[in-house]
Amino acid sequence: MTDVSNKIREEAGKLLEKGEVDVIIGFEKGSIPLSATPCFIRNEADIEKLIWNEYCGNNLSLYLSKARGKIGIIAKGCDTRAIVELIKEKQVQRERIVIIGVPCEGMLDRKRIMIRCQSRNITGIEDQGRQLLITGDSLNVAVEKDEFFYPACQVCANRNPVMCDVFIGNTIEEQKTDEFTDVTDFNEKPSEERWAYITDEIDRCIRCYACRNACPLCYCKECFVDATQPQWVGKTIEQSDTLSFHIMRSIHLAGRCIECGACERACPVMVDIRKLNRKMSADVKNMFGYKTGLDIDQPAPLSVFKPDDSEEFILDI
Amino acid sequence: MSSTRITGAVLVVGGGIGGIQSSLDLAESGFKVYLVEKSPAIGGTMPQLDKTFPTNDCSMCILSPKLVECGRHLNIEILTNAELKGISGKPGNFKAVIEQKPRYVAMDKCTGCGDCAEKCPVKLPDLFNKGLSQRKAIFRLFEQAYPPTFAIEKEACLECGICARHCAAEAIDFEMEPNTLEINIGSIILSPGFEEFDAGLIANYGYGIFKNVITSIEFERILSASGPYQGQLLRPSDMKPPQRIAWIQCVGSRDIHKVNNNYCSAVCCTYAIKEAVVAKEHSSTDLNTTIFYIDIRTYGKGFENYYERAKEEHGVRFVKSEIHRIYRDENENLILRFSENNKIKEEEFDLVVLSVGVTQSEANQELAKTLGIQLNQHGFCRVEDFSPVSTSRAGIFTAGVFSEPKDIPETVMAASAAAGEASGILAAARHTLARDKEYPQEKNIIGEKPRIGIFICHCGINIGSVVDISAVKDYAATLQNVVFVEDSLFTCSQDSQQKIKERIEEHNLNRVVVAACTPRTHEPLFQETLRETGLNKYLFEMANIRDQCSWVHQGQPEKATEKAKDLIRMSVAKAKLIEPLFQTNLEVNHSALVVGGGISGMVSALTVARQGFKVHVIEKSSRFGGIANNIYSTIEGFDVQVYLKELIDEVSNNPLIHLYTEAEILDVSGYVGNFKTRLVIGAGKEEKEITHGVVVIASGGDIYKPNEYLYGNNPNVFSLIELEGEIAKKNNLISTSRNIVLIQCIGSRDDERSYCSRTCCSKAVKLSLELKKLNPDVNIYVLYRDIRTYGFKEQYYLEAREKGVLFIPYDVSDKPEVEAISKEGKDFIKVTVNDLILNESFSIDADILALATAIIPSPDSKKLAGLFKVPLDENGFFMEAHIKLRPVDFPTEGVFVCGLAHSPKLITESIIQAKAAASRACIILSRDKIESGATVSTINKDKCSGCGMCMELCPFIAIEIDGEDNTATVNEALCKGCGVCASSCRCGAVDIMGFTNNEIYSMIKNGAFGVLE
Amino acid sequence: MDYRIIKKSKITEYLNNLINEYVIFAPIEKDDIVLYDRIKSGDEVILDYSNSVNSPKEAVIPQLETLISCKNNEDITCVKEHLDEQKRFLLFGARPCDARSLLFLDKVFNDEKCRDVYYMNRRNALTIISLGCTRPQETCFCTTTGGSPFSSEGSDLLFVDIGDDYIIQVITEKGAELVEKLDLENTQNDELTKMDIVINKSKARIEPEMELKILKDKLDSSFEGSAWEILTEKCLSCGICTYHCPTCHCFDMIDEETKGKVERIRLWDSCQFPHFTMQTSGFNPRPTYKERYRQRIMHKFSYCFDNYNMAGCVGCGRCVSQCPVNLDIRQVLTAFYGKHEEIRL
Amino acid sequence: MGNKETSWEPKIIAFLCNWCSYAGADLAGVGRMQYPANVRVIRVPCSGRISPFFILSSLQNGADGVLVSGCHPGDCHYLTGNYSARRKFALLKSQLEHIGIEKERVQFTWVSASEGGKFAEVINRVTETVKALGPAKRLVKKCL
Repeated sequence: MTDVSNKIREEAGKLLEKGEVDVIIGFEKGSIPLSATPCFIRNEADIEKLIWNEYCGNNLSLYLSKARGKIGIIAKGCDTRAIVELIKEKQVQRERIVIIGVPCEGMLDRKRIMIRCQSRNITGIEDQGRQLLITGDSLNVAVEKDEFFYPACQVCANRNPVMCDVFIGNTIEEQKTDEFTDVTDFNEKPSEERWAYITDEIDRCIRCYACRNACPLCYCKECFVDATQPQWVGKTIEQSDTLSFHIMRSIHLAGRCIECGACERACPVMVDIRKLNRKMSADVKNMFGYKTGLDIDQPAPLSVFKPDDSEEFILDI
Repeated sequence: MSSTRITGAVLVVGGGIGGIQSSLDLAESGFKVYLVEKSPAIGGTMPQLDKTFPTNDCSMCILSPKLVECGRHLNIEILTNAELKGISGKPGNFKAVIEQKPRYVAMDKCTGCGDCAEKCPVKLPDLFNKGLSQRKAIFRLFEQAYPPTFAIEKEACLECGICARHCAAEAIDFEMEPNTLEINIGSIILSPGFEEFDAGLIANYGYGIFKNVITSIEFERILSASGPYQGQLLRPSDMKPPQRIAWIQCVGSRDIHKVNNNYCSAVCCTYAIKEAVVAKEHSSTDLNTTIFYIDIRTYGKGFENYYERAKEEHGVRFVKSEIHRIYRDENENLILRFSENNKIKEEEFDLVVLSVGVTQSEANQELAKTLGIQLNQHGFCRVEDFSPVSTSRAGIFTAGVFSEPKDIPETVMAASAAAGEASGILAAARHTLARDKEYPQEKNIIGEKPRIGIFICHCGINIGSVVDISAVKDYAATLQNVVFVEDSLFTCSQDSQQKIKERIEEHNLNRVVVAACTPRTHEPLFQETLRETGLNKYLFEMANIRDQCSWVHQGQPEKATEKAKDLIRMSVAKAKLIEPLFQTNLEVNHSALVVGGGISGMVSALTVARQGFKVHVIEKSSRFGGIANNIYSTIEGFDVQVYLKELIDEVSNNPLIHLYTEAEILDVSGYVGNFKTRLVIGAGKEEKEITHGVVVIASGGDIYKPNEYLYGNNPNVFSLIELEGEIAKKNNLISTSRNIVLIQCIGSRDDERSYCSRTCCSKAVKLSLELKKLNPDVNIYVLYRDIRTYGFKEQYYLEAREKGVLFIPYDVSDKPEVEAISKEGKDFIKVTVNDLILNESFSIDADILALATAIIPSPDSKKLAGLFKVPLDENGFFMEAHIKLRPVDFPTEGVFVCGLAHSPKLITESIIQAKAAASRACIILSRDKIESGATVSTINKDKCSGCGMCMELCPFIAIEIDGEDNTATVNEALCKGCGVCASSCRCGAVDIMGFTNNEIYSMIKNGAFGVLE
Repeated sequence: MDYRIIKKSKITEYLNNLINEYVIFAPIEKDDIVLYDRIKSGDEVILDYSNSVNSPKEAVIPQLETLISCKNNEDITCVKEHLDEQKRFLLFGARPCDARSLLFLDKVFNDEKCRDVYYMNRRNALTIISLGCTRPQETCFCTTTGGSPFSSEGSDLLFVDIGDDYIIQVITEKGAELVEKLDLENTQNDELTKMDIVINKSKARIEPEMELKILKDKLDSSFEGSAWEILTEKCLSCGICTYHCPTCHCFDMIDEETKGKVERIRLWDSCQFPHFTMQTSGFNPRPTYKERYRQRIMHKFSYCFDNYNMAGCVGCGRCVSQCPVNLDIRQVLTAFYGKHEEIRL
Repeated sequence: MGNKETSWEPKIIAFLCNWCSYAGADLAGVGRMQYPANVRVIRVPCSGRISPFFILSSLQNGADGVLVSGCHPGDCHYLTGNYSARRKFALLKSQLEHIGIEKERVQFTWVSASEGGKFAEVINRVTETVKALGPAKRLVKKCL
């Protein structure tokens, strides 16, 4: 990790020095244990702030459409997939960004580790490779990393950047986890059970919109949920409204969601938002043979059609 | 010629698709049109068809908007039940006498409700359904007929008066008299259509005696959802679903033995395939469908694929065998005897469909006599190869099947071409007789609180007898913003319209809701009324409480009443939100750009120039003429080179035509009415910018260069087109040859190019005849898969066989093989072929081998498609907007296509299409301004994030992403208002005027719950 | 002060005794996370927790509340109270910071000039039992904002964990009433000593980071500074910090029509949302993240002093621990306070 | 209430494209084909105009069923509107089913201008299945 951090600093420094970019978007150390936080480096003097570790979960591509000037961005596999989609959707100009790609073996889920630590004060973290030894206030636990990678990371099939200008580290082996068995398993449950699960999750939602705002592909100037003419979805936290928001968001992300899991990471009440998005990803793959964020030249599945697309769902009389 | 001496009106005879197309084209380009139709409604044959090949489009669905458009056109006067009885005068100034039989139903009163027919006691065979069902003496030809009014068949009518008593609109008038009209016109277009061959003439088939032997058109009616059996596949004898259906091809066509018809009817092969495929779709079991044929002639665009799919995917069986007689058993099943794989077989079928050909009726021949125009030997209107829509009498043109058997798109093309020819001679009188209606100044109601008036129609007893109108009225009055509610017996009647106008004034209404029948037929009428009061016509909304309520819930009056209330509440909810909409006017540049200087391009250019517009023709090579430079005669014997020279001279000397050779397009910008094209011209690469209003793409095609059959490696192997050149050059080799072999379908109908190149069979026949003429002793072998000499070209095939040309069928899986050999110091090409009929292999030592090489898309097509934003089909030819009804248009307005760029075709066909494309283009050029639609897409730039989804999905390429602020912009001139953009915009930035999200949302909110809850 | 003692093992039983009389809000564990919620039984409650994800403000200002309703042409009904009027409210197990937050909310909703009846109905019926913090978290900064881990401000009763028992400090009349009702034992001296040790140990762990009055001055003078832009660059403009903040109380009012019935609904809103200040004309005085985040800080640490003479923050640390991008309010404040390195453009 | 239960009639919102399905519905009327009175039709230019919002909103606002009908593939008046709509519909239907909305509540079909009989049959079938499901409970907005 230190190697990677150093290499990032080196490359970022070069880019800034040569004036190839105006800003580097990367991570710096977080203010609380088990965290890293996005940072924007404009001066070479600040380069040392840049770090790389297993808490760099945020999808930084989110900041691309907002930031001005030429941008250097530290990007994981999922982040680069988001960049591919953003370029395709004309939100980011390829020539305006320099992608510093970093392979990623998964990011650790701070919230779940904190739960494991009963949210106690942490005074020491010892990284033992596969394990974290965490000590603190009446606290002494060993955390198996494998169990605490984010759910999205556990099924990630693009741990290496799909597109980059500078590659840092070594290519790592990809996981063979692209089968959507989670979706299939869920679909096999009876409808009542699915409804119960989804509503149980959704009922926790407080509509803080962190999921939307953390999503790199949710860049609309005005989200449908904020619109009033018409107000398709009510603003209340009544189940119907909340659920409609999440359904529509998943529909809007269909064929665009790059499965980074930013939505779920941002959610303060840990709603299983990906349950909806994964379904769309599975459908888009199965119905239209499309996987997001891999190829700038491949048209989005909902912007094209084939005359012989599946008609299975059409009522046939 | 001064314009006062030319009459700016055209008479179109025949209200089929051809007549409709001619009428619309002419009326749209500023001429008055009289459309004379002998039956009570326009539509012709298309309404009788179930589906259309090769896309299986619903025939009625695609026709119906044209019927309405034609019916409502201010400058088209439809004369039904009418016949042309005589003409006098000369081109530009004819006088026509028309006899109109009475309808006995007043068209201005009849509302089309159908009460009369329900009560009429007289039943007679419904000829529209070919007698497979019955109708009444007072009738409407078919449900979607235009005019939608009823008519009485006087011969069958008892004059009992029951209908008159039940007609609440008092439209029935037994006293009506025949009417003779005299009209002044400048030109005439004849598209009287055809008559199906009378299958009864072939006694061996038992048609008319065997109940289960039917004609193809009868079968169409059986398949049709609105047909006699409501679309159920049943056979007439026992009304049971057939399991085995046979089609017999060439009934009345290609037959000089049983009947004297030596032409091919051109459409029957493909329609039989269509019927077999559709029948299979209709059948719940695995239907056995067998087509007995001589040659399968699927030569049209997309047809060969269709044929292959029918065989491979749908399992339609094809048997190459003539059927001489049909036998019937006691169960009314039918037994056919035929040969398959060289064995004589007998097979039983439940139903036999006779693929009847097209012929010309006595009436049509009579018409020709009346007008003094010549017919050809087949009884069809005589036309010549290079003037294929002109009759023998100047000023009279023809379209459709009157001149040769044709399918729908060919008919439509010919119709547009004929319209173009008529416009050409009447150009000086354009806009002299066509009218524009004047309306009062529109009131500005923006910002006003909605004041909604509701008019509820009883439609005689059609609505009132089911829906409790007074309850609905009371309810409607309670709705917010409703200031006035009134009911009337017929809201659509003349006096009701007057009343609506008065109410609008009295109550200062600024929105009108009519609860009556369907907006599809009546919205324009009410909108017109609104306009006459100075209200914007879009401040109107309709609740369909008849077609979709009272008529379909007759036994449930309470529920129907409840539904009517809901529908009105929904309409009012929308009406509250609707705003006036405006059309934008765009200036039109009155010149055309023609891409391609072959025959198609030059004919297009001339047609445009004859109508008085400037044309720029760009040709990439240094010479005009295109592929035709290598063609010497047509199969009919007309000299192509002479024609070509005349054409080039005419084009070169026309002051309105500007020619550019060695020209290449750099880029194209703009849209319909206002294109800008940058070129580099000539060897000097001079840059030039052309502004133009329309584009005709006539970029031609190319000839396939085979890698097979020693082509290019042996001096005695030619393509057909090269052979034609050698004949013209009088090459010694030709006159000294003893054996000449022609192999058909080289590079066509194979895995790489699945289409048929259409022209090669005719060319092979033509060349064979020429070779035989040069040397009657030469042996000519034509190795073929199907001989596709469709239409009148069939007679030359017959002639070639009579002259001893040997036609040897081969199977595509067992292609002929060739080998260069030397015998006795002479070089030969040894051709070995397995004759499919004799099932034996033999070899020919040929002096000359000629290959019927495919016609392939021009290599420039792809670039042009990108420049003009128009699509190519899977084979690389340009893809028209609609394969049936818009054969020269593109989805992108203002761009047209013709000739080989569109698909392989003969010169005559290219000429028709070129004239058609030019004629369609002139509709735009004839206007000073283009009115864009009002119900178009609109972008809220504040919300748009410029992702481009709408742009990618727009079928009309009407949306672009503005580079500067990365937001979408709609070109209203191109937008058709489908709404694909609006439904796909995640940001909610796109909306469709007249169908806004807000309007639909409020309808949903008001429709999702009921009054009684 | 009156002190009582209660065995930890008895808590469930006591709560169950109260459940018919009170609507009880308490920390419970739901799908792994700790939330304040209405309980149905005493055994749902967990007391060994650091702090809940949400704040207990929902007991007095529910996220969604119908104010008035009417149907078709009927008269308007004023819906003042949704819960059974017989019942009283009990907030059990709140942290002292959260208890203190209610004093702040009172200033907003119990203003003489404009008293919110919906709020007051609940507030008057509410008894607060808080639970002192023996183990403050690294995100806690209550001492900076004027509180402490064992502050009794705002509580009716304060529980202090001394091992197997809780010492109960009886703070108010309401508290005393409840203590009487439960008939709790008095404390021994050694138990009180134990309590003092616990309290002091805990207090030592959170040192105040700055002087709020000085902070206010510094903030007031930096309103236009470019620092805001830099500090908020990573902000997502989501509503987590405000929705889970115990003192954030902004709301929106909307009229909802469902099947012909119209309701006026009050629901939480967040100053972080772009539409919060969007005007009908389309003009938005706080168009970007910068202005919105600045508003949040200025409101809590400057305007609240002007209006209520107290900070609009109790230092619970929820916004720190839950922020998806780790935008730490403490770092922002210290940046302005001047302790941090200069903010660089 | 009990009395109402037995006489309960579902409310179905139907979105019909102007050129085919709306015309098909009219044709069913011309042919006096009888079908249940549960459907409230909203006319749209093309099935391509139908946003997933329309469907979701219908369910939220209390429709017990939603029917969407357009031109048969290939027949679209706007050339390709129904093709692009088809992909959207496939995903929406699949998602609704996934989260546990009864799949029969939202139906998609193609009805041409000449298929009056099919339109009537579609309405019969949809009304019947929705009736069998009972009143919609999931996703319906409740009065607070």
